[in-house]
Amino acid sequence: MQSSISPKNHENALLWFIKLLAGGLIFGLLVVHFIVNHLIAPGGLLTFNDVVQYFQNPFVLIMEGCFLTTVLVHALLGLRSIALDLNPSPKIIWYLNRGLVLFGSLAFVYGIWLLIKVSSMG
Amino acid sequence: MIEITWKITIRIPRQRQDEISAEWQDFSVEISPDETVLDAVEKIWAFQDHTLTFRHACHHSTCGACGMRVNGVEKLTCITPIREVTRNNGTLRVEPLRNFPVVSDLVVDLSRFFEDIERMHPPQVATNRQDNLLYEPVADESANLERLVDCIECGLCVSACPVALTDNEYLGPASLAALQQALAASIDTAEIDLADHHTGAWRCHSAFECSAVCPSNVEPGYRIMDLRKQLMQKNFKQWFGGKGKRA
Amino acid sequence: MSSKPTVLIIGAGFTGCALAYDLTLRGFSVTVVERGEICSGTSGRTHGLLHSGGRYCVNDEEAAIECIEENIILRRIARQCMEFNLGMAVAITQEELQFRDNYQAGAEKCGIPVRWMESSEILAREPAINPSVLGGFEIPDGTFDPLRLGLAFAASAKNRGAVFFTYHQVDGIHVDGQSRATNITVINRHTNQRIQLNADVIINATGAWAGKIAALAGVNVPVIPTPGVMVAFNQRLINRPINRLALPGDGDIILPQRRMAVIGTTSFEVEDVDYIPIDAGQVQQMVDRAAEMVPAVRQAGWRGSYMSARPLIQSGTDARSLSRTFKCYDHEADQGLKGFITITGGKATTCRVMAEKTADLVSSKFNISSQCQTSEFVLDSYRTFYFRQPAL
Amino acid sequence: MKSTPSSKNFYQWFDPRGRSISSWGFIINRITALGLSLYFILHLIMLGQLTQGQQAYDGFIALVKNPIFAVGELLVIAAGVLHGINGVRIGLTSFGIGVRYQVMMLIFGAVISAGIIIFFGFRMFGGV
Repeated sequence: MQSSISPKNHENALLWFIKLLAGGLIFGLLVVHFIVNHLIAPGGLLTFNDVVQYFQNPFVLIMEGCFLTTVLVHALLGLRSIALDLNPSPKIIWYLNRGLVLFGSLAFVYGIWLLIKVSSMG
Repeated sequence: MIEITWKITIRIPRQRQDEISAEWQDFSVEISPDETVLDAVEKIWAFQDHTLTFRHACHHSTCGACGMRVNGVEKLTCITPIREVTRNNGTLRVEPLRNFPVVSDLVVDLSRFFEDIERMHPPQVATNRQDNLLYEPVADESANLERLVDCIECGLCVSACPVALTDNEYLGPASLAALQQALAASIDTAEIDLADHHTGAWRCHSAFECSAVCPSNVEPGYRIMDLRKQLMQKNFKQWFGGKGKRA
Repeated sequence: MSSKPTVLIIGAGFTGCALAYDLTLRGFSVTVVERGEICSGTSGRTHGLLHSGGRYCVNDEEAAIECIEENIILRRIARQCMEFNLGMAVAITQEELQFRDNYQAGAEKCGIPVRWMESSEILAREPAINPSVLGGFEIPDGTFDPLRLGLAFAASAKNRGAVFFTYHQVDGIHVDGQSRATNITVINRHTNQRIQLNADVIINATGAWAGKIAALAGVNVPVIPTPGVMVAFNQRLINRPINRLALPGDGDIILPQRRMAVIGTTSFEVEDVDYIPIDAGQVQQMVDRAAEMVPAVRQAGWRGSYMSARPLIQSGTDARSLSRTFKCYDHEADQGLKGFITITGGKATTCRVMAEKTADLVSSKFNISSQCQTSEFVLDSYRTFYFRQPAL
Repeated sequence: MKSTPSSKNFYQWFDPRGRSISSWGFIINRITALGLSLYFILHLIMLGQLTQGQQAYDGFIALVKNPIFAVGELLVIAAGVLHGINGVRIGLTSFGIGVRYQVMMLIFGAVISAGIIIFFGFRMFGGV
């Protein structure tokens, strides 16, 4: 019976709020991202030189960095939520949490490294 | 008055308690299109096959016992006229509710469901004002009179919920709506923390199927969203309110 | 006796559930068998009027007194399944208005608190009532939820040790050489397996089906199923039960339940009660009659029509009459069959006292002098009936 | 028993038979969530080509200029728009805003999404 022992909680208002907030930020950033990447650049995609040029602007760097972060947070929290719908065992949730944090950290470091690397190629 | 009779085929998955899978059985029924799906099922039991099991009691949508899936949609069969779900010479699939263990034929095991609702301490009787949804107006002369609460605990919402399909631990729409109802009626023993959990209000993914199938104006989806709002308010107070009240 | 005497109750309607609770409290070991769900026969399909006795106070004083006494008890012990906003008995015609003094006298005699209201007060409280209403009494009527009333009694019995076998159809009743009913065979309808249950006494609480079950034991119970039709509308037109200020008749009551209004009822006789078709003519007649009280029923959307088969006892039988409103047959006394009792008749409002009287009879057979305690405690939550473990 | 909740039922999330219009919000949100997550990973990997120098990247870009990839890209845009606009609806209802009008919001959102997707479709393929 569920009533006797309440299982450990794995989701709360803070996580939900972060997901929502990240989602909202992505919405705003995406509009800028779209405008810059698809409407300003002819043909829809940038050439290598254009990309490097584009990343010289520090504002763009910050924006793309924020975009990377919010998308990562939103996507990983969202995937975690879908995983929780499958009623995984506490053990699997333990691995899931660490796996997602690890993947998120790696992707973040990789993304930031990419940003810096590309901007330094100019 | 001319009595119209339709001839319809009713397909029911038959399953004994110890069997793992069900076998479809077809019944040919002659029935007036104004009679209900429950009437048809009862007719099968009375005249064709006395071994058919199904739950029913009040036959007018106040007890919630006769919830079934009719052509894949959750219906309270006592208020579902035949003409709404099929046509003359048509076929009707009548199945037990999803997301509950089947005991036999159309009977499902609701013990867990009732245990979870009871934990929420919902009122069984409330004033018209407390029982109505927030947006529903209530006439002054009847606002403080009482009525049996809307939820008839039929389980249709749980059967329709996509999250309940996969997550056995999810409290489900009926329990969460019961908690919201308990809070609305200011029941002391109602704990909002039960919803602040991965098995609670955060597990809902807004498919609003519960509200779509609810036969009794409970709108569980609306009530779950209201719980979320309350949880957000409570947490915002704790995060930013400084002296946020601790429960 | 060292071990508890065992009682087997057939039928889990109001009577069976209330009796199971009463006997369990008195220390019997109780088993209940029911072929369907709790209250899936007549009990579940009642209109749900918690009688104040007002309907009977003029022509059946005894029934009225029983109703008001039980009304007060049930309001205390089964509050969980009741809407209680008081009810009304309204006069629409001059003839009904002239019934006023008779009604008041009857009510006073039976101890039913009533209060006369002018039409303005009635309409202020219940705006849906026919504006040409001439006046009426406020009476302590209420509405209950049929299934949940039965479940609350069943839950309270189960939590104290009674065993319920729902979906178990009685297949045979065995009578031994000393003409004593000793055991029954039932078919578990979930598994199709047959089991045998023994008991010191077997009680037939099957209401309109009592004649059929009694026949299995070879005794005769003269019960005629007398169905009535009821119609539910999907609008809570009124907040209190509204009766006609007259002797009981067809279509003379409209009562609220959740977001619905239910009108009742008619009366006719049938032989087979497993399936009773609904007569469209009767429904129309009843709606017409109810519309005299609350005209808006004509515009309200239909939600459901249903039949409920009351057990009517043929008059002129020599059954032991515990009360004129219900009958309890001790078949040892009337037909020489020991260990077999039939309880039938009555109405939902009086189910507790029916159980009390029957339990008194059972206790006397075992020389147990125990007091009925069912009016003392509030019933357990009806939901606990479905719990996997007793909720105590 | 057969119909007890089980993670094996996950494919039924995406079965719209018998379900109401609101379920399309759930189904589309879930599919686009998974699709966008996959795209996000691919996108990061693809951008890694930038570090390989101009030739590698421009060669890669020439490859993805192929119309098949353009269709894929339009799908990503469509997914992003649907997920984003429905996300606004879910975000609002989570604060108790407009829950009564969630169906209307869903339809309204779908119309706007369709408009944006068609706009991008024309933009990408209209000129070719």
